[in-house]
Amino acid sequence: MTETVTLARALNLGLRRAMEEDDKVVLLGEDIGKLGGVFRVTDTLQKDFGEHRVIDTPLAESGILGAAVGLAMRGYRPVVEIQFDGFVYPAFDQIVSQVAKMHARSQGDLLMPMVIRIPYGGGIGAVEHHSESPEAYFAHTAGLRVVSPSNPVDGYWMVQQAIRCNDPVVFFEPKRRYWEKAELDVAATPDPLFAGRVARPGRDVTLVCYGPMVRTCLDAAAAVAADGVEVEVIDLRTLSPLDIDLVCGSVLRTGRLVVAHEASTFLGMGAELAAMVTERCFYTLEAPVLRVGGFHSPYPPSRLEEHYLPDLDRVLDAVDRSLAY
Amino acid sequence: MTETVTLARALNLGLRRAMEEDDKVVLLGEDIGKLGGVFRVTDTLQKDFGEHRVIDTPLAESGILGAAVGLAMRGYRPVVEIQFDGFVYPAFDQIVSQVAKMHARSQGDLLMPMVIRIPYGGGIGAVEHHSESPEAYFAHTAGLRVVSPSNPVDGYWMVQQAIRCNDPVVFFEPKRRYWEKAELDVAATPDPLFAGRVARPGRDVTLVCYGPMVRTCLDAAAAVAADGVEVEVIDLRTLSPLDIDLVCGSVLRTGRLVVAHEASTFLGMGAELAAMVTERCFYTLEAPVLRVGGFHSPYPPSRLEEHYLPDLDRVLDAVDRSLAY
Amino acid sequence: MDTGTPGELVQLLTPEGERVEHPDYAIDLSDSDYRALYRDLTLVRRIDLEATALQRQGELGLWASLLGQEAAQVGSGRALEADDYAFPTYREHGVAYARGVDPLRLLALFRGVSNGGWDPQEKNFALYTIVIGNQCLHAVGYAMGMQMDQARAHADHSGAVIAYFGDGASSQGDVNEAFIFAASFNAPVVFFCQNNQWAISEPLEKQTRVPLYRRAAGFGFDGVRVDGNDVLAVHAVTSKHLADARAGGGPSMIEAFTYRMGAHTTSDDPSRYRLASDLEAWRLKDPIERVRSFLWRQQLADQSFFDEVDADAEALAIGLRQGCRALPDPDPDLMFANVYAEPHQQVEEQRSAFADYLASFDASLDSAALPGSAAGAEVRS
Amino acid sequence: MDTGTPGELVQLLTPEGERVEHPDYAIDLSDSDYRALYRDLTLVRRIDLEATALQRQGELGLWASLLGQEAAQVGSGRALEADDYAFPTYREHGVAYARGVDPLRLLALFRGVSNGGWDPQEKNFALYTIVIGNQCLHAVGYAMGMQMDQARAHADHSGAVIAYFGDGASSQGDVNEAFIFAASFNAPVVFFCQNNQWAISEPLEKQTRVPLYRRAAGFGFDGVRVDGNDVLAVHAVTSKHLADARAGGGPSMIEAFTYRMGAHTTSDDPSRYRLASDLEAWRLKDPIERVRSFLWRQQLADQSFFDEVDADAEALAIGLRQGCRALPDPDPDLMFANVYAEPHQQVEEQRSAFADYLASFDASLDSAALPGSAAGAEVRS
Ligand SMILES: Cc1ncc(C[n+]2csc(CCOP(=O)(O)OP(=O)(O)O)c2C)c(N)n1
Ligand SMILES: Cc1ncc(C[n+]2csc(CCOP(=O)(O)OP(=O)(O)O)c2C)c(N)n1
Ligand SMILES: [Mg+2]
Ligand SMILES: [Mg+2]
Repeated sequence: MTETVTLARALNLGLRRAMEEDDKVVLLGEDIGKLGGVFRVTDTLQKDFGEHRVIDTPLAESGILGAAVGLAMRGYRPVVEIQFDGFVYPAFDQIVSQVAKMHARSQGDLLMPMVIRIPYGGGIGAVEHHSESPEAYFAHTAGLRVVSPSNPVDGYWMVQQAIRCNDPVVFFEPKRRYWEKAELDVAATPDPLFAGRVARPGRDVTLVCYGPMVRTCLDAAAAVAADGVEVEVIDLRTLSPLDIDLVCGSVLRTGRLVVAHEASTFLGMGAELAAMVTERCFYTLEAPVLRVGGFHSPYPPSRLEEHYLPDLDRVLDAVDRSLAY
Repeated sequence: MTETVTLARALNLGLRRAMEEDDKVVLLGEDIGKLGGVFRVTDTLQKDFGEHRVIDTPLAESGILGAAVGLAMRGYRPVVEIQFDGFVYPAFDQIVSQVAKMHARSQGDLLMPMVIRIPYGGGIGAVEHHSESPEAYFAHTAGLRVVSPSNPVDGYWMVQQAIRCNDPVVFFEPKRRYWEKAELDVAATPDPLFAGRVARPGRDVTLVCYGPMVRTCLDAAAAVAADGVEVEVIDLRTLSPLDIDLVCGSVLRTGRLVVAHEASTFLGMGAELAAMVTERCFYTLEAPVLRVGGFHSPYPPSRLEEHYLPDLDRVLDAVDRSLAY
Repeated sequence: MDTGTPGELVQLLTPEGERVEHPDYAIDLSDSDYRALYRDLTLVRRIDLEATALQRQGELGLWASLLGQEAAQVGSGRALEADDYAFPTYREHGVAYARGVDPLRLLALFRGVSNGGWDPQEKNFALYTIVIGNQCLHAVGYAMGMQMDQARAHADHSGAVIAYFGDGASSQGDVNEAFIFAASFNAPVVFFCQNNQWAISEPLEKQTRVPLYRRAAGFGFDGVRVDGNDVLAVHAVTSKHLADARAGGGPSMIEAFTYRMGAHTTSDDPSRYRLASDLEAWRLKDPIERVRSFLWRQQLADQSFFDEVDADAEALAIGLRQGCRALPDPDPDLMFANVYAEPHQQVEEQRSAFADYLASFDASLDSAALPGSAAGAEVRS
Repeated sequence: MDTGTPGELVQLLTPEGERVEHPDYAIDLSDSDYRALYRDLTLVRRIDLEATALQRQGELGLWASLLGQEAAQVGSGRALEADDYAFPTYREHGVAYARGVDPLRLLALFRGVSNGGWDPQEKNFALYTIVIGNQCLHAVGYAMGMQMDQARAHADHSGAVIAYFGDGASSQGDVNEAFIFAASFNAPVVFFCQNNQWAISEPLEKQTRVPLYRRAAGFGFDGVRVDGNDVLAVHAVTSKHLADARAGGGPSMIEAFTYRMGAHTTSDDPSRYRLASDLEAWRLKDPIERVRSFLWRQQLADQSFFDEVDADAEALAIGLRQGCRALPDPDPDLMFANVYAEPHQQVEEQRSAFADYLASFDASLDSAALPGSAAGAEVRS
């Protein structure tokens, strides 16, 4: 019943199942057909579902998103692949002005059941524009939902749930985790899409993360466990909506919160979490919410990315600082 | 020496002076020539400086910003007008991928001394896409500077300072304040561009705001002064960089902070301020940082905007809640 | 600038109301069809004038007048079949009318009581799109969907889509990407450009130095320029191109050469950028007058017909006026109601917090203390 | 799909190395010019091969090979004058070479030691642009600036700009907006499209169903298709269009019809989407072979010349290899150094905090505890 799969493969299997279950699901993107996408997430799907359901488009992201809006109006459920994080910006206008607003402006008459898949984050030694973490732009945008799986099992289920969701979902795939493996049981019952999860329980400090940073944070928690420090790691899974009750529930027990993400901390998800949690747990917090994240600088050339990306040491540095309060 | 001017007129005078002082300053935008812009901020400038310095462009925002990048490389200082906040998104790619990164990726060889003027915010009864507050998108973007004047005097000076700045500056003009008046002394010495200002001193609670909300917050502070509540109003003026020392200095005195802006609070400037200030003033804060702002919804039809926009009552509600801790 | 030659312009009815023939485009309309078009044109103009008046009276925040473009809109709108779908800009009141959208619904957006106003799926007429160019891509996507449906149903025909845009819009990346997608997928879409010579204050030559319809050839499909003030020509040309699209002929582009007789919107002041006298030449090409002359000349209508149409127009205007004034302000809860189709925790929290906040005013002793009112502020302190 | 006719293709040197004439484009090159072009082509190919090898050896993270496109790049690059400015994509190594940019600098981006690599203003060669299409607008803006400078100086000539882009890029909004701006301002820019028939895995017909050069006419300027594997034709055509642009003739477009002989980049696996046999026809059109034949036939060069060029190529490759291996990793402080030209409080705070953080490791007893190293993590706990 279970199979060992990489995240890329899990997403592929999830897409396949979603396409089997609903023939209104169509995939659009650059190089997603014969090539199967530059990360092979759509591998074999065009062969099996045909060119009308796995559509290689002209090289224009605004065009892809705009066409997806029209397809959604015609009753399809478009799943769009943006080749890399840095190439979503040409489509920003269509996403922010049209995709996000269509349901509201039509007073509920139109649905935009669309998934925008974006491989994101750094750590793969790529050239510029291939390692960005633009999630805050989308989470700040009302009308969009934003989620990010951190592991193959979540990848498999979340992509299907996102496709079934009647709202547009920006689906951030942690590209440096595409090749990580896990056991997948396709007969299991998945967690709900718009909920976070305690990835590792602990009593001393809450460590919130998502996507590519979950592995790093779990490693960090494991590293300090021997010292007797119990870090509770929360995998957010969903950034909009934000499962703030889960986070606050944890913080009410630990009294401390560290948030880690690759994106620049300045106006990043950590800022919102700090603001919300501090408001809700003001008398419980024994330390200010500390943030570990990217610097306020463009993603550096890859030979510097190990410095830019929050690693185990930087996460633990923040954990230490939190505990020192 | 002094003249009573509206914000729109002050900006016009500021642009004029910048153009007189440096003939590399060129203006680009839609309808900025004969029409003088839909808000008349560039009124008479084309007549006086010619079509080569005040350039009506084809209707394409990415085109405008992309061309401005090339002009900057050629040694010009382009000042771009985006007609309304909601129309900057087609240019988002050029701004985020090119304008913001050019200096860094050229390792300092290229300058991008560009000003992107954007009338923003609501309150003028406009149709959709004409009342947005997209400042967080830009403030989150490393490589951009983001400022917003709240009054005619700042408008006059800040636009000139922004033009002189060697970095790209996104210049948010509070459109519902375009017609507010003040005395302008063009011989005065302006405050530095990248600094906030205490707009009204007070001891009990710090109220941080910028752009269109400054007037509202000053009114709110005046309204409760009779009750003996002293609100210190800080006009941020600059969102990136953020004059955090000014804010923290105030909070260290008041122990309380409320942040108000029109933009959605979810991942808005208030989130960053809450996170930063809580980290720096953890033992001083007597209440969590409270945020008043737009809801997590698209800007509503104008007949509802008075509910959407944080008004004096909603600001004071937050002030009360802060004081109640 | 190459402004094109008269020979490039498809015309079937001269400004003087004379029927002329064109080798490529014929019309097949009955006498009552001709009268119906005249009626449409007149009613549409009346709706537009009424809306402008309502804006002046403060009932609307804004209005974008179609004055001068009635033929382009009625001619193309009436060429659509029920299964076709139209994607308008913000000025296609005549197309909306032709699609059967209640004109009152059009006012909702401009009055500020809605960001939409009608159910797009009901009459296959999309919401107005204000961000220039965006809708052209939606149109192509929709057309791709029609094509997929057709393939799945093994049908030999599909519906067709019409995408409206302006001369200014032709400069937007989205519009050009729409051309590319349409050509690449051979989508059943007609790009209908109303070249009214102005994009707010910018004259056509800022956007192009050759006639816009020629853009099509470079993208691999047909383009044609039609006299946009000639409802017969517009109808004939649009009908043919839609039929081609439905039959699998792929995309094409129509440039309706017309003129924006009024201001860009009620907020605009054209005296700053164009001479009133520029309008003279175009006044002689009025889209309604020529049909009237034609009907007279050909004795297809008599005075009683014209009187009746005028009376209908007046009645429509009165209904519109009354309906507009009665349009209620939306409930504040609308801000939260349709942000998402499924519940979203942050929205729901804000929604209930705001409801509580509003309720706190109701509960207060002084019921004048309503949020948003200056009175409220004073009472409060 | 209309793939165009042979007559539409400007060619001056056949694949067999035979000189042919073209009514519109002549060449005016000396014998040593011919030899120099051969040398350029050979050296550029050698640079490219060496970079591919360096990537395989792990010295580069990625390489985008120009294999097959040498003539398009050398021919156009050598047509540029010193005052002209070139805006490349990420594949214009041959143009970079022609501009005098040290090939080693090109490797910096692909090795991951810089997001740039050279000072664009030094050789009037902009940084590589990875976001498809963006650079075409920069090119137009730069050309507008040249035009303004010219007007201010009352000069009768300006420099010209060349904007490189691919067949895939022709679908991007930015590229089409660049056409529009260039036409609107009559900017001195030559749009140079290297149609190598592929955008990663997508064949040309995904992007267009007519020859790309025809796109130009619809925007109001000239377009021409040239045999992109014919260095003489490319040189002649580009020289003429650049000269026109400098003299005030405005924009034009050149489609260099060529073929991407290698993978899209070293990360790509073309076997997934095209047959190896597809390359056969294009191998016969090799851009270098035909010049070699021509030089032989015309007795413009002898074996010693070819040997010498090969030796030069080899020496260049060796230098490149050594230089690449010696390229140092940048200092972490580079992350903060050029985010802004003037100090920015948040960056400065992060900069010093990070310096302190790094220093804390130096100060620690165990010097193996370096951040980013797994060892550091273990030692730490
Ligand atoms: C992306 C974008 N930029 C700017 C505007 C502001 N704007 C509204 S209408 C208009 C001119 C449109 O001209 P055209 O396409 O010719 O249509 P017309 O108004 O003449 O019908 C402009 C610039 C906008 N709505 N959207
Ligand atoms: C905006 C954007 N979208 C997607 C990509 C990913 N990508 C890199 S190269 C490429 C194909 C480009 O094809 P073409 O323009 O023909 O140039 P070529 O690579 O053939 O030289 C794509 C899709 C990108 N770099 N930028
Ligand atoms: Mg127009
Ligand atoms: Mg290509």
